[in-house]
Parts: sequence; C-alpha cells; structure tokens
Amino acid sequence: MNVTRRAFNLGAILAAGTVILPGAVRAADEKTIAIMFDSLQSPFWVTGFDVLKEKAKAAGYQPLESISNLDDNKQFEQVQSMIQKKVSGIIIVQTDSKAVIPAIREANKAGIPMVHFNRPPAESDAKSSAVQADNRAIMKSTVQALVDKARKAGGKYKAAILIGDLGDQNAIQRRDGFFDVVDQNKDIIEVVARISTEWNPDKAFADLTNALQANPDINFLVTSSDFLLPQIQQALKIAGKWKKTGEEGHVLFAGFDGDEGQYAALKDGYMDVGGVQNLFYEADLAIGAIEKMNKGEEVPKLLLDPGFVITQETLDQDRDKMWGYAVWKKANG
Amino acid sequence: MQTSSTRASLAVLRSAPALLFVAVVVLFAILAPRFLEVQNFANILTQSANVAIVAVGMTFVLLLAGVDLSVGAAMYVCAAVAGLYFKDLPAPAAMALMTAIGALFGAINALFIVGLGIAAFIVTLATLFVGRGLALHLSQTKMVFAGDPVLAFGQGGFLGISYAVWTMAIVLLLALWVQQWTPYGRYLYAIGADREGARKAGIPVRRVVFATYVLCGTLAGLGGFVSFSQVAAASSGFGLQKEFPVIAAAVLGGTSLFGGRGGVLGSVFGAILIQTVQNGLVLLNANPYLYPLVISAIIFIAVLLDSQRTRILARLTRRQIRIEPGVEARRSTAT
Amino acid sequence: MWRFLRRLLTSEYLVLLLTALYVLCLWPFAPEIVSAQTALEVIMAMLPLLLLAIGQTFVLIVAGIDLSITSTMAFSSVVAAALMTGDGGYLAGNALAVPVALIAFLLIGLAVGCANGLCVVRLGMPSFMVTLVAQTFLSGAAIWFTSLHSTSVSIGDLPAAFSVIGRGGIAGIPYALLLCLVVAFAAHWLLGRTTLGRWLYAVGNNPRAATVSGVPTGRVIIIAFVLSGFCAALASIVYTSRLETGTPVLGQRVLLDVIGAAVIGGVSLFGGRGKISWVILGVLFLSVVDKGLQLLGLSQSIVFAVKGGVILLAAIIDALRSRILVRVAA
Amino acid sequence: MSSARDSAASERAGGAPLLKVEGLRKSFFGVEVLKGVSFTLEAGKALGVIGENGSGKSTTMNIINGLLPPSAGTMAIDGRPYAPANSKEAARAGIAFIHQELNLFENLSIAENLALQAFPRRISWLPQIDKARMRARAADLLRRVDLDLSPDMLVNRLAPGERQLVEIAKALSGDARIIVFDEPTTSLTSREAERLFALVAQLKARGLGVIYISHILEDVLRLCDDVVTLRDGTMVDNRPAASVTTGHLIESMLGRPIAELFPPRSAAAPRQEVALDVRGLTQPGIVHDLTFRVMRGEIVGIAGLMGSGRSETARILFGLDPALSGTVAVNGTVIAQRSPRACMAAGMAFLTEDRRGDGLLLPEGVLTNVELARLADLRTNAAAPLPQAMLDRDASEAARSVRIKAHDLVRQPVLSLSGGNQQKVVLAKWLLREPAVFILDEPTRGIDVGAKAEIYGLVRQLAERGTGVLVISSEVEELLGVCDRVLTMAHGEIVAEFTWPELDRAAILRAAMQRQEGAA
Repeated sequence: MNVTRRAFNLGAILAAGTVILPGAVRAADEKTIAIMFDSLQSPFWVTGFDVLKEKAKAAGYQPLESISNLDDNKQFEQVQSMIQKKVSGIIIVQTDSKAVIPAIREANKAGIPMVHFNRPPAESDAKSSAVQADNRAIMKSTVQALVDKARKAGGKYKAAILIGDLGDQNAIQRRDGFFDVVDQNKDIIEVVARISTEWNPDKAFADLTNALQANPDINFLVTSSDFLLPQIQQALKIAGKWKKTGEEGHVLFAGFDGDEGQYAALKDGYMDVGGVQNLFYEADLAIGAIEKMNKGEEVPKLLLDPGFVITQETLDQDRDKMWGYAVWKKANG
Repeated sequence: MQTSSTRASLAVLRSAPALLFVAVVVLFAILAPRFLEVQNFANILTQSANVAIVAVGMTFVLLLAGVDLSVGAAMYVCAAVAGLYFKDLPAPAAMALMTAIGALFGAINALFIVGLGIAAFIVTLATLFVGRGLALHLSQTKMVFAGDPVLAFGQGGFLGISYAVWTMAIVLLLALWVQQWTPYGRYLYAIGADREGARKAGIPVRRVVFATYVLCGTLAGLGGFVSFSQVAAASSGFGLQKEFPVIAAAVLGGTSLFGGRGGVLGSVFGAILIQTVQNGLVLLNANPYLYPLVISAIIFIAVLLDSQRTRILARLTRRQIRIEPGVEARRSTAT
Repeated sequence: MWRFLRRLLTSEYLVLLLTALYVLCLWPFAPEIVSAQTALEVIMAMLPLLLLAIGQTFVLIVAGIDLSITSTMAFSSVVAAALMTGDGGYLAGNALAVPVALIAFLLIGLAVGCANGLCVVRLGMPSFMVTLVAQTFLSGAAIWFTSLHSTSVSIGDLPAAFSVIGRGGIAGIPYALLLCLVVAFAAHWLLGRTTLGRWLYAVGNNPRAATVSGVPTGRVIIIAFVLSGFCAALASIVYTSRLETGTPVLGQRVLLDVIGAAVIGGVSLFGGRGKISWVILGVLFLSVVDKGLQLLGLSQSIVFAVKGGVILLAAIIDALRSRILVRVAA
Repeated sequence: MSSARDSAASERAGGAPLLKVEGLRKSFFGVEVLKGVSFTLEAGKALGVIGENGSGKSTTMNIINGLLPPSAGTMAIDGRPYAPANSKEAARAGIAFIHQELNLFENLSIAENLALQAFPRRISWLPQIDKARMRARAADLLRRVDLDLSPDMLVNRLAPGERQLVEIAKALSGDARIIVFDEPTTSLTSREAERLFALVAQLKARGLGVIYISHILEDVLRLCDDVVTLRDGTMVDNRPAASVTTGHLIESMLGRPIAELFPPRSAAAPRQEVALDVRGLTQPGIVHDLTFRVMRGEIVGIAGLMGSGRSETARILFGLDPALSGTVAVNGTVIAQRSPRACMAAGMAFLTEDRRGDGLLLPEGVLTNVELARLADLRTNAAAPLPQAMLDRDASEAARSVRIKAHDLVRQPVLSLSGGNQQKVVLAKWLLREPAVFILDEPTRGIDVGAKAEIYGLVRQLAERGTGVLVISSEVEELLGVCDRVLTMAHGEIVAEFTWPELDRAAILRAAMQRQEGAA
C-alpha cells in the first residue's frame, strides 16, 4: 500500500502543477486565424479548407486547424482553446446553427471576430457574421434550369433526388429548393425516389441502384452534392444510363457545389446543369470580414454568395469562376 | 420431456431467421411491385457483398470470443493506398494489393493481442484511430478515386452476376470449407468454447488467434476493395463505423459475441437480410425518416427470436434423470 | 531505478502519471496547456463525458455494455427542447417549462435504461445487441421527432433559466461541476458503501454465485442499465444547456471515447472490476489528450493517429503492469 | 507404428514390466510432497491407486503424465527409461489419461473431439479433414467402448456417462498402452459404471495396462489386481487386491481408524422440532414425490450416485430450479414462492457442489465473500449505507471461527486460497447467517484430510446449536461418519432410509445402485 500511496502523491503533485502553475504564455509574435470545420467529407469542404488556409496565409495569418467530427460540443471546446490561443479571428463551420451560439458568445466576450463559413447561425443576440451560398436559391435556379431543358425536350419525367443528411441544414435547404421547383411542375415531373444518403457514399450508391431498379424509367436526377458523383456515375453505368446529352437513354442530371467532378461531367456532356457555390468569393469574404471586424468596422450579419448556375452551354464562359475548374486544371495540367 | 407441441415450436424456432427473412420478403413483395424481380435480388446481393465479406472475417474473430473494431479503418487504409499510389493496377492486382494491406493491418492487431496479451477491444479501438489517421494523412483528407480497372470490376459481371457477388460467393464457400473441413476451423470452435481446455488439448491457441485476426484484416481489405469498386471513391467517411453493421450482421446470423457459437453462413445471411430491408424501403419510396426505425425494429426481432430460441433449446435439452412413463427416451429425439 | 519504475507501473493511479507525463511533453510546444484556464476548460469538457462514463461503469461492472447512451442523450435532448423552446414549444413561456423539461430528460433516460435492462434480463438478449438496436432506433427517432417540431434540424430558443445550468454557477463554481461532483460522490458511495454496490460487483464477478447468495441478480442488472440511462440524461442536460439547443446528433461521436476512458481507467469489460476514481482518471486522461491536440491545432489525421497511439500505449503499459503484478504475486 | 509395437512386444517378452516407477520424489518450494513412491504395472493388469486428497496421488499422476518433473526417482516403460517433458511425450509413449473433469468441446461433434489431436487428411498438402475417415475411425472407437451413437452427434447432447465413454474412446484413439482413470465413475449412473467396468476388463484382456484411481474402494477391489495406497506423500501399502478388504484400505489410507476423522455424535437425541419439512416434491424428469424431514439438531445425509437426483434436489429445495408440485417448509412455515432469496429469508443456507462456479467471487477478498449472503438480510433499502464496521467485525469473527488461513482477509483474493480454505469461506458465508436449515452438497470435495475433519466438526457444532443439516455426498464413508440418518436416492426418488447406528455401507450402496423399474 505504501507503494501506491507514494506514487499517488507524486502523481497528485504533478497533476496539481498543471492546474496551479501560471502558464508562461508564448509571446504572440505571429497573427493567427482559426479555421474550424466540422468535417472534411466532401471535396467542397476539403477545397474550402485549403482555400481558406491559403488565403489566410496570403493575408499574413498563420492558420490553426481544427475538425470537430460533427460534434458541436467538441467544437465549442475547440473554440475555447482557440480563444485561449488568442487568435485574430475564427472562421467556423458548425454542424448545428443553434448549437453554435454559445461559442459565438464566448468569442464575443474575448473580442475575437467570428465568421461562419457557408452555414449561418440561427437568430440570436450573439454577434458574428456569416458567409453563405444561398443553397435554396441556387438549388431552385439549378432545378429550374433543368426543368426548362426538360420542357424544351418535351415528354414526362420520373425524377429522383439524392438528399443529404437529414441532420444537416444545407441538405435540408437544397432538398427544399428542389421541391420548390418540382412541385410547380407536377404536370411533367413525378418524384419517384427520395434517396436518403446520410451523406454516405455507400448508401447513396446502393439506394440509387435500388431506385433505378424500382423505377427503370427514371430520367431526371438531381444530387444535393457533387461529392456523390463517382457513386452516381457507377450506379448509372450499371443501369446502362450513363449517357451523354443527346444520346439514347440520357438522364437529365443536375449537380450541386461546383467541384472538379461537376466540371468534368459538364464538359463531357453527362451533366446538364450544375449549381455552383463561389468558393473563392466566399473565402475572400470571410477573411475580409475578419479584418474589417478587427478594425472595428461593422459587417453585415449575412454575406451572401449568390452562386450561379452553369450549364453545358455556359461552361466555357463561366468556368473561371468555378472553383472546381481550378482544381481540375491543377490536376489535369 | 418433449411433447409434440414443444417439438413443433422447436422446429419453428430452429428456422426462425429463415422465417423472418421470408416474412420480410413477402411483406415487401406485397407492398412494392418491383421487389420480386430477379434483378432486384441481384442488386441486393451486390450491395450486401462488402459487408458480408467483412462479416465473414468478423465471424471467425467472434467465434474466438474476440472482436475487431478496426475493420472500417482497415478498409479505408486499403482504399486510400490503392487509390493514391496504384491507380492503374489491373483489378486482380489491386484486389491482391488491398487484401495484402488488410492482412498487414490484421497482423498488427494480432501482434498486440497475441504478443502482448492486450484486450482485443482496446487494441482494435486504438488501431481504428491510428488507421483512420494514417489514411487521412495519406489522402490529405481528400477524396480518393478508384482507378478505371477497379471501376470496371465494380460495374462488370460474369454470367449476368456481378463480380462483387462472385467474390462474396467464393469467400463464403472458402470460409465454409475452412470452418467445416479444416482443422483450423474446428480449432476456432474449440478455442471459443474453452480456451484453456483447447490449450491443454494441444491446440496451438496463439497461432490460431493470430491467424484469425490476420484473416479478419485480410477480408476487411477484400471487402474494402469490393466497396471501393462500387462507390468508386473513398472520402474521409469511407468505412466509417462499418464495424457496427458488420458485427450486427454476424450476430443477426446467430454468432455469439461470447465465442464458440455461430458460423459464416449465418453472417452472410444477416448482411443480406439488413440490405433486403434497406432495399425494400427504397423501393417503397418510404419516408427516409423511418429507415432507422424499421431497420432497428427488424434487427430487434431477429435478436429476440435468437435469444428465445437459445433459451428454449437449453431448456429442452436439459439433462433428464428419470424416465417418466409415457415420454419417449431422450436418445430418439437427440439424434 | 527498476524498482522505482515497477512501483510506478503497479500503482493504481498510473493513468494520472501518464496524464502528467503527457502534459510535460506538450508543454514546450503549447505552453498554454499549463494554465488555470486550460485546467478549467479541461474540467468543463470532462464533466458530461464523466457523467456518461460513470453510468457506463455501472453497466460494465455487471459485465454488460451500453451503446445506447449517445442516442439516449440525443433523444432526450430534442424531446425536452421541444417542450420548453420559445419557438412553438408545448410549454413555451410557462413557468413550469423548465422543471417539466428536466423531468422529461430524466424520465427518458430512466425509461431507456429500464427497457434495455428488461430486454437483457427478461428476454435474455445480449446487451451489445439490445443497446445497439436502441442506439439506431433512438437516433432515428430523435431526427424524426425534430423534423416534426422544427423547420431546421435542431430545436433552439431554449429559456434562459435552462441554459444557465450549463453556464452559470454559484460562487464561481459552475452548476455542471457541482452536479458532476454530486453524481461522482454518489456513485462512489453507492459502489463502495451500499448493499447495491456490493451486489453490482458480485453479479459482475460471478452471477451464479451471486444468485445462490441471495442477490436479486436480474434486478441488479436492470438497475445498472437504469443508472446508465439516468447518467446519460444528466449528461444530456449539461450538453443541451451548454449548447442552448436540442439536437438529434448530440454526442454522436463520444461513445467509444466514453467506453475507452472507462477501460483505460482500469474498468474491466468482463465485469466485476471498476472504481469511480479510476473512471475519473480515465476521462481526465482522454480529455487532457484532446485538449493538448486542440491547442496544438494539428491536422485531423495527426489527431486521430496520436489519439490511437495514446490509447494503445496506455493499454501496453497496463499489460506490462498486470504482468509485473502477477510476477510480484508469484 | 507397427514396427514399434512389435519391438515393444518383443521387449515385453523379455520380462520387463509395462511401467515401472521407482523412488519418485517431488518437492515444491522445499516442501516434500512425494516421499518415494514405487510400483510396477504389468501388461494386462490393473493397478488401483488410493489415498486421501493431498496424499500425493495427483502429483504422482502428473509426473507420469509429464506435467511435472520428479525431484528424484526413475520411470521405465518396457524396461526403457521414460522421462516425459510434457503430456505430448507421455501420449507418444502410450500413456492416456481419463481425467475427472472431462476435456471435451461441447460445440464439436464426437468424431471431431476424437480426432482433435490429429485430424486425418486425404491429401497431405491440403489441410482438409478427411471426414469419411474421421467418421469411420470414430465409429470404430465408439464400438470399442460399446457406445451406440452417431459420430456426428454434438457432445453437448450427451449424458455425462456417455461423455466419459467418449473420453475413454479418445484415449484409445492414441494407441495407448497404459490408461489412467482418475475418478471415472463420479459422474456416472450405475448402469454406465457397469458398462465402464466391463470396458476396463476388456482393455485388460487386450493386454493394456490400467491405473485406476478412485475413492470407491469396492470398485477398486473389484477391478484391480494390485492396490497401492498413498498417505502424506508416502506409499504406505502395495499389495494384491485379493488379500485386502475395504476396511484395511480405509485404515491404511487414513493412518487411523475412521472414527477419528469424524466428530463424536452428541449424546442427546435430536430435538423433536422439525427444521425442514419436504412434501411431495416433484419435477418431471428430475425428481419424483420426495417427502422427508430434517429435525432441528439433526444431520441427515443423502446418498446416491451421480445422476440420482441428489444435487438436483438441493437446487430445487433452495429455489434455484423449479418444481412442478410439492411444498417445502422451514421451521413449520411453508415457503410460498421458492427463490434463493425467499429460502434464505426463511432461514435456509446452501453450500453448492461447485465451489468456484456457484460459491465464490474469486477475485474478491475473504470478507467480501463472507459478507455477500448477509447483505440480503439487511432490512434496509439497497441504496442505504452498509453498516460496514459491523459487517466486517462479524465476518472476521466468522472467518476466525472456521479458521480460514489467509494472510490478508481484505485484499487477498480467495482465488489464491487452497481448496479447503475456499470451502471454509463459503461455510463462513452461511454460518454468518445462523441458518435454521443448512444444505451442504459435497462439502469436502477436493479438500485435504485435515480440513475435512475441521469441516465435519463445524457441521456437528452447527447441528448442536439447533440447525437442521442436510449433507449430500458421493462418499459414503463421509455420510456414515457424520450423519444421524441417511436417505438413499436413485433415479430421482428416495429409495431407502437408514438411521444411526444402523448405517450400513453395503445396504446404502445397494439401494443407490438399484435400477429404475421399466427402464429400457
């Protein structure tokens, strides 16, 4: 027992040391920005993360990263850590629009500006700014463009949509944007499959295959995110429906996000319409907002990225605004 | 003491999983017109292939009263390496590569479990994190795309049956052979039932345990290959929490978490059952919010049936001391 | 030197030493790790995890496992939030909203625990499967429930009287800390000083011997699950009030952390062994590891790898320790 | 293989005995537990080895089996030196063991259990079991032990006796020439035992050597040609079975007349109050219409073979197993819903036959174990604080009164105690509750003579304080020594009753072995 006691005392002293010793805080010789995402599940977020880091460095900030793995509470703790590191600003992607509010309050208390990237927080008295693609609007115009093509081609359509995680607000907004348009066009479009992907490629692939089995005549397809493109391509190929525009059996197809896969699919003629979030613009907005707030300027609560819709026809003229094109160019020389 | 009614209920209980499967199929067949098509069953099999293959390896581990939480991470590591560095390999070579990486992953688990005698739960929990970290590091958290030969594997088939199903069938047959016909397979059961007794009986327990974790890793690699060839790309969520459906498939198929009971056939069956429900719900165009509720309810029923079956079987096979007049001798029903 | 190392290794509080060692290693790279602020934040981060781990410990002691705690949290979070939210809640603006919501939290926790326990005891189902099913079901139910009560994916606008639980305190001591201390002491006392505590260990050690010795084995197992559900509900209260939001994905990822913390602390997965003080140290260890990684601001891949490595290291040291203990005993 | 056998045969012809053991000694940590044991076993003969637990029987057998190296002494098979390094070498030398605890895997088939050591293959490079050959071999072995079962049957469906025979078949499968039986009949019904005896005779006739270890001295005398008696590590006797009686054997085993092992009976007649009153207890397939009483202060024994229902009766009495009909009353009060808790509340206590499985929390200390049963009595809320000091005081007192030898009552896990001390822990657990009725199932199994005597003394003391005691035992001597009355059970019924001083060993055994009428 003596052994244990002694070891315990030693440990207790060491542990107490961690609590009591006033930390010699490192001199803040460099400006830092915290870039806090909730996941890096799709190319959009991965590229967004990279673009933000690059733009932060370009603006003279050292980026500090953190990923919360979809855990709002963990992110709250991460925000506390970043505040403790005395960062110049926080760019955050929260999972839940409401659960982030306490984190904003903490940042407010410490006087550190906070910008929400692509997902605005819910209404509250806490002060922060958000940069966001207008998901519902972009999806609306994307689907509208697809419907226009359908009307032009004539005939009736059986539609399928790949919905994201039902716990993710962006997924919900995009779904709503889809139905906003489709419900107006019930005369030619019947939705036969609502595929819940939970943002899980496995499930997306399996359930799209199943949906194509149940409804082999699906000829109108919208995905809530481009990151599911490989699975969609695979499923359509197996069903013999991966056809270019104009070919027999082509499925009218719209993507969302504007990643390199979308660019390639549009270029090759498999996709008809793509909703694009203007990632570069959003990153500039975010860094700019932080600098403005640090200077004491007032920044609106919501900085909207209107995004845009790109089609096979407009691809060549608009592709330079498309972040996926930049990635694609880098990869393909 | 067996009356005809208890024997009838015993017969029902013995075939409970099959009956449940039939019930599910009939239900969906009534509700969803296209459910009964041959192509749909082919789809179900194709989609359950990756979980089924991993579940085969998991079954062997569970037979030893072990567990491997790291299968999902192993799948991701395999896919990341294959997709990043060996994109142009022909499909068979890619398959061999991924299974080899899986085997290596399993060997690392085995080293800690057998060599240092650490609980499998902790070891595989740790390698789960390390494995995912490694794969994320390699891929820089970006999506990793499968090469064209691998994609062709995912799309193609032979005699109208997808390669994924062929792979699953071959794995199942081989595993059944290993389980039923090789000394190794029989050792698994012996060790799972009584580890100390197995050691005393001269079974090379440590070697068998080691081999089993390697095998589980190997099949995780193979399952990863099949999954990779289907979903065509591995994002940071590839294989995430795959351990749960895999273990669930095995347990659903009647494999005990406490070792010595069950088998690979049931596990493959369990994987197919889960996928059948999933498929049926999509065909019904059901409210997506209901999916988890329905699936968990069906798993619950399956586990409930299994536990009741075990109980009743135990009661019915309890040792009899007296030969009561009017009751058949135990022997005649036991054979 | 060897003797000293052996003493360290055989100590019951080895995990604490590992924690201190970890802090020392990180000190040069992240000086903030040694500060009162960090200590406070680590403690605050620990609290809900600790509540969960304490609940889990009861179940682990009777040789069960409870995988449903996270979805119990999520489900109780959204149901209670739906009761009291100012945004169309059933009891919006009512003075009783907060007390009723608190009762709802606890009732859901107790009910889930009770259902789990009954399935395990009365229906003879393995606890792993029962609670895995409960996890899937409740998490699906929580998401569905939210969709019926909110246009978005969570339920916010909770009364201030509720959110104060997560943030407020008396005399500088946060309520959450007080709650956690009370629970930890109660659990410690329950395990060490009451009949029930003795029964829990006895059932985990040898259920047959326990039954023969007059322990109501079935009831004890049910109580263990009920306590786990109850603790999950308490953790849910802390999380929900801290985030001021009822969300159906609450704590989705902490399950393996919770079980891992208990096991690192020394609780056996095979039953009969575990102490609250060990669990506290296990949770402290994982929380400090997390905090250190946060302060370093490293990439996700390294965070994963370090976390896995640290768990493995703790396990290896534990294995060495038991070997030495065996040698000492021989 | 065949050439080896030929050469062995030729050497045997040369006159060397099959197994010769000379001057075996063994010390553990300086304590000599085996002090020179010598005997020879001829081919075609059976050698009985008897002795109390702790007399050195198992050490001797472990040395022969290669599990322990001897400190001194030599062994020879067919005149050639034999010094096995492990049990595999022993098996290779032709020695097979049938242990008391069977080593069969319940989830494997009979054929697989028989072939587990070396599965037959058809193609040498392919690890595929040749099932046809495995089955044929198993069928052949089963025929040799006269067991009419399908080789494909899973072992978990076999009765204990059948399992024993499978174990013997396993021994035969290795071409064994010497078969050691360690208490083979403890789990057999009388019919199964008869079958076993016939088998042993057959083995002898085939020229195998048999070493037969048993507590049932009649069996030893009936089967064996010579009997070796061990006591305290010394061989005290080695002579032809034909020249001794069981009485001789017991005395040479104990080194004293039997009486001294057992406490004197109290002069006072048992009181006239009924402690335990059992009426018409019936559970189909297990027990039938059990009716008996135990008076306060009386020690009643239940004799019977394994499988006679004696242990099952105890489990039913204590509410661990169900009964279809019948009543159990303690001190005149019928226990309504029998469960261990209800039975304990009524004043019953139950020491089970499986000490480690049913009796102890092995990793816990002595006090924790002793206090366990007491907890149910605390008439308080389960969540209320324990009167810890009082519990510890009482438990230490109880531990002291039964003289548990442990260096730390709190921290030393009972796992590390000797069998006798473990049993005393279980006893103390129940004594702490001052039971009105105490059921003891095999109270001295696996316990050395000294501890045995102590336990008998404790049981007697308990009875003198007014407890009604029910002792179940497979050792008839034990029942003869401690009981005031002995009930004999066979096939789930009480078939005879004997009262001291008319306790007659032969009559008890005869009653126990009678067949069930109408049995096939």
